[in-house]
Amino acid sequence: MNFVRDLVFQGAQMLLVLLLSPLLTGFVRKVKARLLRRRGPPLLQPYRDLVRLMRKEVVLAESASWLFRVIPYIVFAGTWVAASLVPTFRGGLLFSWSADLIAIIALLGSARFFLALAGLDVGTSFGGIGSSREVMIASLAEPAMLMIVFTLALIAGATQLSTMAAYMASGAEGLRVSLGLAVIALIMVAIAENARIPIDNPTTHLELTMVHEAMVLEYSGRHLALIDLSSEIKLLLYVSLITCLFTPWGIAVPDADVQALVAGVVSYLGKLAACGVLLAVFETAIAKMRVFRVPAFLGAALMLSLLATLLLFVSGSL
Amino acid sequence: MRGNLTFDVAHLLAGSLVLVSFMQLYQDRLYALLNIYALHALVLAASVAWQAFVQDAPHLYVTAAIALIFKAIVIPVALHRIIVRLGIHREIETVVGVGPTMLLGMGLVALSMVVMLRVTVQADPLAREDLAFALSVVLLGLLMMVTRRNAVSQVVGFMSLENGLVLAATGAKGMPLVVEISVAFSVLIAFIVIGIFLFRIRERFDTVDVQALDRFRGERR
Amino acid sequence: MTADALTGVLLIPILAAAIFAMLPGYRITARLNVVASLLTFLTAVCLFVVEPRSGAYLLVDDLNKVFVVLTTFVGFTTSVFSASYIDHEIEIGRLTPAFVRFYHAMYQTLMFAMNLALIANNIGLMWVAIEMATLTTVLMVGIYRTHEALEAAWKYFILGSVGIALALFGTILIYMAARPVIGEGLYAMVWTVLITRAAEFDPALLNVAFVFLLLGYGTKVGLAPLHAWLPDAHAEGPTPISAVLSGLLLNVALYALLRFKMLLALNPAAIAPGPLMVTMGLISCVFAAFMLYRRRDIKRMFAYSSIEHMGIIVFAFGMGGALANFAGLLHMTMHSLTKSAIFFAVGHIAQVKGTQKIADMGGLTVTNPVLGWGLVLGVVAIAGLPPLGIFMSEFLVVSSTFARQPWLAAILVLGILVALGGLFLRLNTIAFGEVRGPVQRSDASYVPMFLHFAIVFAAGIYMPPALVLGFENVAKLLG
Amino acid sequence: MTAYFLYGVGALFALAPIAVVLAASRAASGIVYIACLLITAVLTALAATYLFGRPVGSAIILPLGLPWLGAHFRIDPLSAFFLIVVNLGGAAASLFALGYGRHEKTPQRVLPFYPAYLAAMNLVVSSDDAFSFLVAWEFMSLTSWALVIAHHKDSDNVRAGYIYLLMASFGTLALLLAFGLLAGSDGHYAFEAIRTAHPSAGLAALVLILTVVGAGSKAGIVPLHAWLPLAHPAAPSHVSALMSGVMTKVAVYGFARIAFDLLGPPDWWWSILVLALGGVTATMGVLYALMQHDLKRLLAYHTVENIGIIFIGLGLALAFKAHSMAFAAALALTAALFHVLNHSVFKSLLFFGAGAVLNATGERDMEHLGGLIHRMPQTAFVFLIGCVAISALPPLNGFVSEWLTFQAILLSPQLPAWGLKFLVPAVGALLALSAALAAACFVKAFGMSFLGRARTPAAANAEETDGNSLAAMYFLAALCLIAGILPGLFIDALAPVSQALVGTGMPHQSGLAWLTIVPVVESRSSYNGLLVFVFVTMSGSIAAFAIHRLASDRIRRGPAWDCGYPDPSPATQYTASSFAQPIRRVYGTSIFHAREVAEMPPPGATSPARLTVELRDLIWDSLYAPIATFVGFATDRLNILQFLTIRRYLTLVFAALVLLLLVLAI
Repeated sequence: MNFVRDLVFQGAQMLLVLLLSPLLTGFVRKVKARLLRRRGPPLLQPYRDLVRLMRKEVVLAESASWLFRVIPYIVFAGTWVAASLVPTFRGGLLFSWSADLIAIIALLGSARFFLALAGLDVGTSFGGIGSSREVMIASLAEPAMLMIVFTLALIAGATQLSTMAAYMASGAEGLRVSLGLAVIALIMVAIAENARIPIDNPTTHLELTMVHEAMVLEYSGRHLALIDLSSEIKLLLYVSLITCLFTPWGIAVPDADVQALVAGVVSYLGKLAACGVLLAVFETAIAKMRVFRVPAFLGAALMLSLLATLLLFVSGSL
Repeated sequence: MRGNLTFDVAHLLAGSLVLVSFMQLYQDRLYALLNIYALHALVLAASVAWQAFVQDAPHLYVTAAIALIFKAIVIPVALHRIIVRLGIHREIETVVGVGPTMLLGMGLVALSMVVMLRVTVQADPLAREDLAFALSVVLLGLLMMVTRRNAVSQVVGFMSLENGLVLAATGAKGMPLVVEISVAFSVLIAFIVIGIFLFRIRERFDTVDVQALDRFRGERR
Repeated sequence: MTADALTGVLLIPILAAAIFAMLPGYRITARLNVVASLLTFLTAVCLFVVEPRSGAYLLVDDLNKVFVVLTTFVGFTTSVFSASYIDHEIEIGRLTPAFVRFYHAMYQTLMFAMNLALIANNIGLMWVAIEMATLTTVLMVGIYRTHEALEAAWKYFILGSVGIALALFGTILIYMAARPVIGEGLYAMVWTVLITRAAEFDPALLNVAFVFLLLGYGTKVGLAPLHAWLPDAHAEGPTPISAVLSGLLLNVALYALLRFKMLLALNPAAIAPGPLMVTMGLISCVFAAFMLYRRRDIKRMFAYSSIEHMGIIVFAFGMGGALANFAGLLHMTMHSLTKSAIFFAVGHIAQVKGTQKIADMGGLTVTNPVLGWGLVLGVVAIAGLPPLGIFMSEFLVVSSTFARQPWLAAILVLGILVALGGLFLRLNTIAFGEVRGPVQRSDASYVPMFLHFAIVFAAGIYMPPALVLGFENVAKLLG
Repeated sequence: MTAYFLYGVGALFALAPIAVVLAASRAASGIVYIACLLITAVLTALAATYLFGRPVGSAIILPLGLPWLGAHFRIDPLSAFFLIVVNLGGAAASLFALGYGRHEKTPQRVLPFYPAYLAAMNLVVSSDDAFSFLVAWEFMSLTSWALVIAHHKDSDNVRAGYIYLLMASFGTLALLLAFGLLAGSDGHYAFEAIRTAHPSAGLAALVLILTVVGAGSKAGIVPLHAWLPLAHPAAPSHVSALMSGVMTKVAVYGFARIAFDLLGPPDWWWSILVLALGGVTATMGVLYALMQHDLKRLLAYHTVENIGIIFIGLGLALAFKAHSMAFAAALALTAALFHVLNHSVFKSLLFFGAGAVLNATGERDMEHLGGLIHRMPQTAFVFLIGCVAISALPPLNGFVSEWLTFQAILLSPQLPAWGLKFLVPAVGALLALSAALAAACFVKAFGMSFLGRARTPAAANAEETDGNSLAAMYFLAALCLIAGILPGLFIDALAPVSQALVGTGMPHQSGLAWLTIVPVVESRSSYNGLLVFVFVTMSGSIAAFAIHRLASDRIRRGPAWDCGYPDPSPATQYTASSFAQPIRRVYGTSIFHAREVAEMPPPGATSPARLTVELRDLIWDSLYAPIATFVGFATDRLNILQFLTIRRYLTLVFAALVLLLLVLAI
C-alpha cells in the first residue's frame, strides 16, 4: 500500500518537474523584463515555444551522424531522471536510494558530456567553441559541486538526498559558517551550470560570447525543444536542490496528510518564485564576464567549498 | 759480532741502493741517467753477492752475476746505442720539476719506512730493514716511471723498480725461485728494450707519433 | 688416476702447443685445437669424479675445481668458435697461415698457463703461471700487427709488467711473513701450509703484502683504476682472445686474489680484506658503467662491461658471507659464459660488417636475425635481466647486501642501472633501427654461442642441486 | 588449483618458441592468438571459480629459481582477483589481435613475445616468493620492451623502449632493495617467511617508500610516469591495451601485496604519502592527457590518471587500516580494486578502438582524423561506451568505482589523525577535478576522432574494422555496462580479497532489493546503476516515442547552419588543440608553462598566419633532463680516462698504491 502511494508521489514529482520547469524559466524572463521596464514575453511563452518546435521538422546538417539525433533524448532523459530524484514538495522519494547526490551530479555530467559531443558532431567552428568552453567551465564547476556535497554530507552524515533534506529540516545543525560558505558556493556553481549571467547569457546570439547556445547551434525542431526543455529542467533542479537543502521548511514528510502536502506544494512554489525573482534581479544587476574570467569565478567557488569542508573540522564536533 | 757486521753491510748496501735511486731521480740527461743506472745495478749486484755470502746460498751468486753483467753492462750499453740510433740524446722532459720529485721521493721513503717498521720485531730485523729499503726502491722506480716523459728513462725507472724486487727477494732468506725470477725479469726487460727499438718509441711509451693517437680507432671525440 | 687428471689438464695443452707450433697446415691445427681443448675439458671434469690429491706444487680443492672446469669448458667452446673465426680471417687475408700456427700454439700455451695458475699449490708457481698467461695474451693481442693492435699490446705489456712486479713484491712479502712461522724454503710458499698457519703470521707484513697483491693481480682482474690495458686489449686482439680474456683470464687473476683474501681473513690482526675489495669493486662497477656511454667500438664496449662485472664480483666476494660468496661465484660463472658468448656474437658481427665501429652497424636483427637476436639475448643477460643467470646472482648480491650495508648496495644498484642504460643505448643502434653497414650472410657456427646462452638461461631458472652444493661448499671455504 | 595455473602459464611459455618457429608462416598469427585466447579464457574461468567459490590457499613449490628456496606459487584471493584482470585482458586482447594482428608487417617480432608476456604477468601475481616475483616482474618488463620496439624502424619507438626499460629496471631494483630489507641478510625470501618477520617501524617505512617507487614506477605514478606515455602507444595496439590495462594493474598488485600483506600493520603516515601521490597523479595525468593530440598517447596519460585514482583508494585503505577501521578500509580497498578491474576493461576497449582507427587510417594523430563515426559506426559506438565509462559517468562502471572511492573519502573525518583529516578532502577535490577533466578529455578524444568531418583523405576513406576486433570490443563494452549496472556482484566477489588484506569485507550486496549497492547503511548512501539505467532508457524512449507519435518525426537534410557562414573545408573545424585551448589557458600556463605564439603576417604579405603552442613538461625538465645531463657530463668527464698516455695510467696505479700504503700507515 505504502509502495503504491510512494510510487504515485514519485510519478507526481516527475510530472511536476517536467511541467513546472518551463514556467520557472518563463517567470524569470518575465521578471527580468519587468525589471528592465519591458513588458516581456507572456509567462507561458516557453510552453508555446516547446510545442511549436516539436511540431516543426528537423533540419539536420549533412555531416551530422546518428549520435547527433540520439543525444537530445539522452540529455533530456538524464536531466529529467536527475531532477525527479531531488525532493521538491515532499521528502522520502521512492527511488531516492537509487542515486544519491553524487550520482545526481554525475547524471547531469553525463548529459553535459553528450551535449558537448553534439557540439562537435557537425564539424563547425561554433560548435567547437561551445563545447570546449563548456567542458572548461564544467571542469571547475564539478569539483566545486562535489566539495559542496562533501561539506553537506559531512554535516548530514549522508549523501542520500532524502536523508540530507530530512536532517536539514530537523534543524539539528543550526547555523554554521560552513553552511554559509556552502550555500554561496552552490549558488555560484548553479549559475555556471545553468549558463546564466555572468557566466553565460541564455539569450545571447552574439557568436563570440556564446557557450551553451553555441553548442546547440545546429539543433532545430524537436531536438532543440528537448534540449531547451532539459535546460529548463536543470534550472528547476538546481533551485529545488538549493531550497531543499538550505530552506527545507515546509517539505512534507513521507507519511504526511493532505494538509501537509498542500502546504508543501505551496511552500515549494513560493520558494521557486522567490528564487526566480532573486535570479532575475541578480542577472539584471550584473554584466556578463569574459570567458577567461570564468575560471577565477569558479575557482572562488571551489575554494569556498573547500574552505567550508575544512572549517567543519575546526568549528564542529566532527 | 758477525751478526752485527752482516747487518751493517747489508744495511749499507741497501741504503746505497736507495741513495742511487735518488741520484737517478736527480738526473736530467739521458747518458748520465744510464750511467747512474749502471751504478744502481752494481750496488744491487754487491748487495746480492753479500746476501749469497751471508746466507750461504750459492745460487744467489747467479743472480748477482746477472745483475752485474746484464743490468750493469749489457742493458746500459744497448740503451746507449738506441739513443744514438734514434737520435734522442737530449734533456729529459720531466713532468714535475726535479725538486718536487725529490720531495715526493722523500715522502715515499718515509712512507715505506712507516709501513715496514710496523712489522713486529720478531721478524728477522735484516729482512725488515731490507724490505723497507726494497719498498723504497720500488716506489722510487715507479715514481721515476710516472714523472718522466722519455721512454728510455721510463725503462730505467722500471728496471730500478725491478732491482728493488730482486733486493727484496734476495733478502728473504731461503726463498725459492729467486734466480728464476731474476732471469724472467731480465727477459722481460729485454723485451721492453727490444720493443722500444722495434716500435721506434722515441718520446713516450705510448705511441710513435701523436697523430696516430688521434686516429685511434674512432674513439676520439 | 687423480694425478693423471691433474697432469692431464696441464700436459694436454702444453703438448698440443708444441705440436701446433710444428704443424704446417692451419686447417688441421684448428680442428686439433678443438680436439685438444675438448680433451682438456673432459680431463678437468674427471677431477670431479676422483678425489684429488694435493702435493707441494699442485692442489685440487673445491674452489679451484670450479674454476678449472669453467676455464677448460670456455676454452673448448672458444676453440670451436675460433675455428670458424680464423677461417674467415684467413679468407679475407687479415691473418697469414704462419700467424695462425703461432696463434694456435699460443692458444694452448695460454690454456696451460691458466690451468697451471689455477691448480698451483705454490704461490710462486701461481705467480709465474699468471705472468705467463699475461705475456701469452700480449703476444696474441698484437697478432694483427696493425698499428692499433701493437699499441694495445704495448700498453698491455707495460701495464702488465708493472702489475707483475707489484704482485711479485706481494708474493715475496707473503713469504717473508710465513718464514718465521713455517721456516725457510719451499713450504713457506705452499698454499695448503700457509692457510693452516695464517693466524700466526705477522699482520703488518700481511697487510702490505695484500696491498701489493690487490694492485698487482687487480691489474689483471681489470679493477679500476688499474684497468687501462683491458679495453684496448679486448678491442684490438682477435675476438676469440677477447672472449678468453674476459671469460677466463680475469677469473684466473680473481682466483689468485681470492686465495690471498682467504689467507688474510684468517689472521684476525690483519686488516680486513673485504672493505678494500668492496671499495675497488664499487669504483670499478660505477666507473665502467659510465664509460659504456661514449663507446664507439663494440668490442671495447663489452670490455668495459667486463670491468663492471668484475667490479660486482669483487664487491660480492669483498662483502663475504655465505650468500654473497655464493652470489659472487655464480656471478663469475655466469659472466664468463655470457661474456664469452657475447664476444662470439660480436666476432661474427664484426666479420659480417667488416668493422667494429658501432656507428657502421645497424638493424642487425633485420639483416642477420640469428646474430642480431643472439646479441640482444647476450646484452639482456649481461645487463642482468631475467630469466638469465646473472639476474639471480645480482639479486643475491644486492638483496643480501642491502640489509647489511644499505648505502653500498644502493651505489651498486646505481652502477648496474647506469650500465644497463649504456648497454642498451648501443644495442639499440646495433640491433634495431635502420640497417647500416654491409649486408651479408654469416655462415659461422652459432653452436658455442647458443650453448653458452642455454646454460646461462637454464641456470637462471633451475640450478642442479649438485652444482648448488658445490658452490655452497666453495662459498663456505671463502668465508 | 595453483597447479592448473602453472600448466596454463607453462602452455603460454611453450607458445613462445612455437611462435618463433612458426613466425614465417601465414597461419602463425592465427594459431598463436587463438591458443592465447583459449588459455587465458580458461585461466579467467579458473580464477573466477576460485574467487566466487570457497577460497582456500594452495601453495606449490617447484624446484626452480633460487636453489635453496625453490619457486613458490600460491593463489590467494588477491592474486585470484588479479589473475582475472590479467587473463580477462589477455583474452580480450588475443581476440582483438586475431583480427588486428593480421595487419602486422613483422609478426615475428610480436608473436613470440606476446604469449611470454601474458605468462609473465600471470606469474607475477601467482608467485609467492621474492625471487620468483622479481623474475616474473622483470621478465614482464623485458617481454613488453620487446613488444614496444616491435616497430623498431621508427626511432621514436626505440627511444620509448629504451626509456621504458631503464625505468622498469629502476623500479625492479627498487623492489629488489625492498625485498632485500624484508628478507634480511640471511635471505628469507619466501613470502611466508616475510609475513612472519615483523620489521621495525623505520625499516618498514623504508620498504614502503621503496615499494612506492618500485611499483609506482611500473604503474606510472607521477613523477615516475615519464616512460609510460612513450612506451604504451609505441607497442602494437593490443599490446598497448595489455600494457595500459593490465600491466599497470600488475604493478598495483605488487604494491598491494607488499603494503597490505607482507609489511604487516601500516603506520598512518604511509597513507599520506600514497594519498598525496595518488591525488597528484590523477590530476597531472589527466592534464597531460588534455594536452595530447596523439590518440594512443592520450589514452596512455589517462592510464596515469586512473592509476592515481586507484592509489587514492589504496591510500585511504591504508589510512583506515592503520586506525583499525576495518569496514572503512574494506570499502576503500574494494573501491580501488573495483577500479582496477574497471580500468582494465575500458582502457583495453579504448586502446582496441584506437588500434582499429590506426589500422583503418594509419593515423594516431587526432588532428588528422574526424568523421569516423560515419565510416566506422560500430567502432565509434563501442569507443563511445569506453569514453563514457572512463569519464566516470553513470550508468557505466567507471562511475561506480569512483563513487565508492568518494564514499570512502566521506568516511575520512572519522580518522583521528589531523593530517589526514585535512589531506583527504583536498585529495577528494583533486579526484573530482580529475573526473571532470577526464570527461572533458574524452569529449575531445571522441569528438575529434569520430565526430565532425574527416580532416584527411585517410580518415575519409576508412573502413570498418574486422569482426574479431569488433567482437572483442563489444565484449568489453558489455562488461562495462554489466559492471556498471550490477556492481553488487563484483563487490561481493571482492569481499574475500579485502577480508584477506584488511580483515573484513564490505557488507554483502547481492541480497539487497533491486540490486542496489549500499557501502555503509542505506540511509547514508546508496546507488543503483540498474535503476538509473532503466530510468534513463525508459524516459528517453518514452520521450522519443511520444514526440515522434504526437508531434513530428520529419527530417530534412541540409547544409550546416553555423550562424550562416558554413565553410565546406574541414580545416575550419575545431581542432584538438583548439578544443583544449580554454583548459590549457586555465591550467596549463602554470603547470606546463604553456605559451601561445601568434605569428601575424604584415598586411599584404601572403604568408599564412600561424599560432604555435609551446608546452614544457616541467617534470621531465626538472627530474629527467638533469639526470640525462648529469650522465652525459659524467661520461664526458670520465671518458678522458680512455685517452690517457701509458704514463698517466701508470700514475693512476702509482696513486692507488701510495694511497693504499698511506691507509696502512695511518
